[in-house]
Amino acid sequence: MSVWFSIQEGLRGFSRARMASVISIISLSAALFLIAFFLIVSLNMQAWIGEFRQKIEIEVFLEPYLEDVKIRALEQEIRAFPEVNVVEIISREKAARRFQEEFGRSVFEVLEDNPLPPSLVIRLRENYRNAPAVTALSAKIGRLAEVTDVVYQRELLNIIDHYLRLIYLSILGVGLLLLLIALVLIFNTIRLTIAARRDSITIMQLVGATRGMVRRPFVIEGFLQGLISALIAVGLVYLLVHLTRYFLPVVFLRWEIPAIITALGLLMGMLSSRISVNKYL
Amino acid sequence: MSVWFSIQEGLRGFSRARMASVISIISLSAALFLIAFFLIVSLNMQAWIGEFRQKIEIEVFLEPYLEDVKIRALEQEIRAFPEVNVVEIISREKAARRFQEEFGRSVFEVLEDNPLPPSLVIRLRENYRNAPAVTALSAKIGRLAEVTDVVYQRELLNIIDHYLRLIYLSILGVGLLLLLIALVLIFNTIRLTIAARRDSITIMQLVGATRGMVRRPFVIEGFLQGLISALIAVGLVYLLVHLTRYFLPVVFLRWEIPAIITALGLLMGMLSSRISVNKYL
Amino acid sequence: MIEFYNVHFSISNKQIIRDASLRILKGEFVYLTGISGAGKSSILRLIYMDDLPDSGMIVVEKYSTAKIKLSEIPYLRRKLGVIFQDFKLLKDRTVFENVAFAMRVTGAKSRDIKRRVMKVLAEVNLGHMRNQFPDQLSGGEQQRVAIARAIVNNPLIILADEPTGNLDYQNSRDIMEILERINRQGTAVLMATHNREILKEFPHRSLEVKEGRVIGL
Amino acid sequence: MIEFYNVHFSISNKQIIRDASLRILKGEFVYLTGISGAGKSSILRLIYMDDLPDSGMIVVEKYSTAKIKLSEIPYLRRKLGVIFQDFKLLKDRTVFENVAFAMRVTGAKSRDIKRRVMKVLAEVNLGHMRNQFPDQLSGGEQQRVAIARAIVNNPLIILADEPTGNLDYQNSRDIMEILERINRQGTAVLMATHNREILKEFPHRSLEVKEGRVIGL
Ligand SMILES: Nc1ncnc2c1ncn2[C@@H]1O[C@H](COP(=O)(O)OP(=O)(O)OP(=O)(O)O)[C@@H](O)[C@H]1O
Ligand SMILES: Nc1ncnc2c1ncn2[C@@H]1O[C@H](COP(=O)(O)OP(=O)(O)OP(=O)(O)O)[C@@H](O)[C@H]1O
Ligand SMILES: [Mg+2]
Ligand SMILES: [Mg+2]
Repeated sequence: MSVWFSIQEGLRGFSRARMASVISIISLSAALFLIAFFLIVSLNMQAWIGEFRQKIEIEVFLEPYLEDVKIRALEQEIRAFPEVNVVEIISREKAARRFQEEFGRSVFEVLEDNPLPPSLVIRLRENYRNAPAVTALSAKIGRLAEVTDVVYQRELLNIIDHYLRLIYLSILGVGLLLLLIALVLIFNTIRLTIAARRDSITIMQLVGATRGMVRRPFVIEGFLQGLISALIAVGLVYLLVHLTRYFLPVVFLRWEIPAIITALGLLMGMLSSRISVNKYL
Repeated sequence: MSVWFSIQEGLRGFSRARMASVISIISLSAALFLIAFFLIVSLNMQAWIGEFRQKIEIEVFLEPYLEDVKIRALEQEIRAFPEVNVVEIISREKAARRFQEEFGRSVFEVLEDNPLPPSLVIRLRENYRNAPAVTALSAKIGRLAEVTDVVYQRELLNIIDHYLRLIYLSILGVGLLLLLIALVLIFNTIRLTIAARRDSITIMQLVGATRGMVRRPFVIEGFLQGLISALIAVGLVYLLVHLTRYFLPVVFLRWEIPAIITALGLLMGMLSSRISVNKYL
Repeated sequence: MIEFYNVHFSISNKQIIRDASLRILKGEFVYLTGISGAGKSSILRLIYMDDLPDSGMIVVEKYSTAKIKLSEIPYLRRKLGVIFQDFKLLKDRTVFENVAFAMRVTGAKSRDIKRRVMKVLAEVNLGHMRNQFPDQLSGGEQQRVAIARAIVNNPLIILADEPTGNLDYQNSRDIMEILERINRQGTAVLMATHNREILKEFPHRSLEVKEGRVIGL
Repeated sequence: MIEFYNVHFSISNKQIIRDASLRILKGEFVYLTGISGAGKSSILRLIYMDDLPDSGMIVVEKYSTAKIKLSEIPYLRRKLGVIFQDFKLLKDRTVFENVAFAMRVTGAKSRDIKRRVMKVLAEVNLGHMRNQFPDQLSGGEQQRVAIARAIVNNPLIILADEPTGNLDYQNSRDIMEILERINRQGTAVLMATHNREILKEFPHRSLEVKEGRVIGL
């Protein structure tokens, strides 16, 4: 009985204060969309960073005239390391091609013989794509027989590690900030709409409504506003992702984002209403 | 007389509806801060991209045994090109060092003589750090006597050009989006506070106030709310930049940002109030 | 039914009621008079416990200010029918919904609500206006909605604050007759009024509020 | 001063005034009677041009509904003193500020405003309440604030809608005496009322609103 009363009242209140409801929903949608947008950006950024780290390589230079069989044996050995994902063999011929690209001249222009050594290019498994792991692995490989030198972009790796930490920190900071702003905006909007109805709240109580009877319909109204706003925000997010794909093919969306947005909308709608209406009870 | 009336009324209205004023100011500050925050991020991103483009290089390989005098003459000639900013001479010795870094072996290990040619590394002036300009310049330099090859990272340059355009587009898109969201939120907040006072608006008119007399105090109130919110937002921005500097030394702030934020706050405060109050006049 | 024992009451340091004592019995009809600002509405407010006394005790039916819990106040109010001086209608609800709301909070069934609300609206001559909103009504019509809402629950006690202030002679008489009829059925009525014509035509015991005290006349 | 020529007026398809004609001369004192919902407040609303007639013409002082511009209405209203049935006080302003506001819109000087507002507040016996807010006042006190605001500008015409509905006998007489005194100084008064005691004690010409028409009695 009382539940039905609350639902009825909540639904009616929603359509009664139509202008305020519409304004709230627009504001809530905007705030939720903001959060969804940020989540998408950070998700994609994380993906891009992952892609970028994938490109970390260790180049292992071998004895200049090592036979192919031995090169392949060494490749097998290194491939077995837990840190190693892929090993590519750079034969002496391939090295010559690289020389040409790098220095603008063929090795064979000056020399009959190719002086360049063969090498192995190592790509790492996901957890080892960072400076300390690379350093440790390089040392280990450097101690193998027939390896003359292990080269990796130490400086670049340090820079990447450093900046990526900063980027993660920034994303976290920005995310918390946006969340806070969105929460404040949602709360304030709902509070203003409820403040405008404080006379009604008083009258209801004077006529014999319990605090719960006054409060619950507002909470249900907040729930509805949160729900509708979340749906609008999710719709906008899909639209945005769809449009962005024309420019940036990498943008993607995970099902968690609509879920988070909806949960946040419902929770904030209900909680803001509850807190606001309690001020007048 | 009438101006004084409006100012007095505006100031009083501001302190009269204290709760609503405080809520508006919090929401407006949050929205303005959002825009300021975005402006800072895009400003810094622009700076970072600029730094990045600075690193675009063209490497010009010369005849292997060209004399130093001729190399320097060529350097002078190239430096005089309008596109060129800095020219660095890579002597044959320096090239040998680069070889060692790149291939893990010294050139002198295999050969007595150094087969590597000298080269010039060119950095460009600001307006020429893009793919078409680099291609044109490379062709021009390639036609010079004593130049054997002109090398630049064509692919990288194309990628950079492509992605940077995307990034610029994204920033523009995100910026417009945030601006829109912020405008909607500010407008809605002010509209709700004024809707709560529509009875007063009616009464004032019934008692003989002209539309202007009713409207102007609200506009002044909106102005004040915009001003205070802008000051808070600017304060928060300075605080944020200050704190961020501990992590990211590159973050900087230009005087235009506080100016834009303040102008936007004042304009939106006044305009939103004006539009909202007009609904009840 | 209603008892005041040496009640003192003040708002923001202003002494409004000082040492008031009164007793209204079950089924009584009592007028409350006194000049503007004497404290009539304040006494009614104390009865429906919108305010609580600074000292002294008020007993209304089985509820006493000495030991009532905040959560019990709504149940007290459902036994009262209050006609507020400023009507206190819900602006965003129709006449019907305003009256129905007082019944709905008690948990009455929709069908019963509908029947009963229509009946009391007809009694105050407003059946045809059930779908209007309060600001589409004349002053007297609003007052009659407030009256309908007060009687819709068949309350034990009716507190009527100047219920004929905006009504013409005929409508005032109609309202008085409704109140007297309900009173005859056992409902106590406490009515604050300035209308001397009414006082003369419908004589009942009168209490006067004067300088914060209640004086039997 | 006030003239209605065959005025018709309806709100949301409901005919409220049909073919009403009346004339109130400079310095007259006229009562407007009629049952609740007859259309008294609607006639006053037409005079202060909050609504405009569907057909017919209303002339108030030098303003006519036939050719008044929206921007002129505030200037018409400054020449009227309206006591609204529901008071229409500004809730977020004190008693003093409420009354002063009506003077401030006319561009009066602060010093004059202060002196004059204090004077009219004293006349309605509210001098001591000037710093209270409307919801800290009793019903009758609010009504007296509305009266003070209506007379503060020495208007050419006073439109009083049930101005004694919340007042006791003595306060009602005081208000009537104020209105009569102002009337003697040349101000026309049109007063809607149900109070038959007042009608008898302070006799003036009466108009009755009945079925949307205005009938001289
Ligand atoms: N919230 C408040 N703050 C300060 N004073 C108040 C407040 N509420 C009421 N008062 C004062 O208490 C006194 C009694 O008020 P009350 O409303 O009880 O009078 P009343 O007898 O009903 O008068 P009326 O016949 O005019 O309605 C008045 O002088 C009023 O100004
Ligand atoms: N906005 C509106 N929409 C619909 N009907 C309205 C509106 N305003 C007034 N009415 C109707 O017009 C009629 C006349 O109203 P008015 O306020 O003029 O009556 P009145 O003579 O002042 O009555 P009272 O003595 O009760 O104040 C009433 O029946 C009322 O319901
Ligand atoms: Mg009272
Ligand atoms: Mg009326």
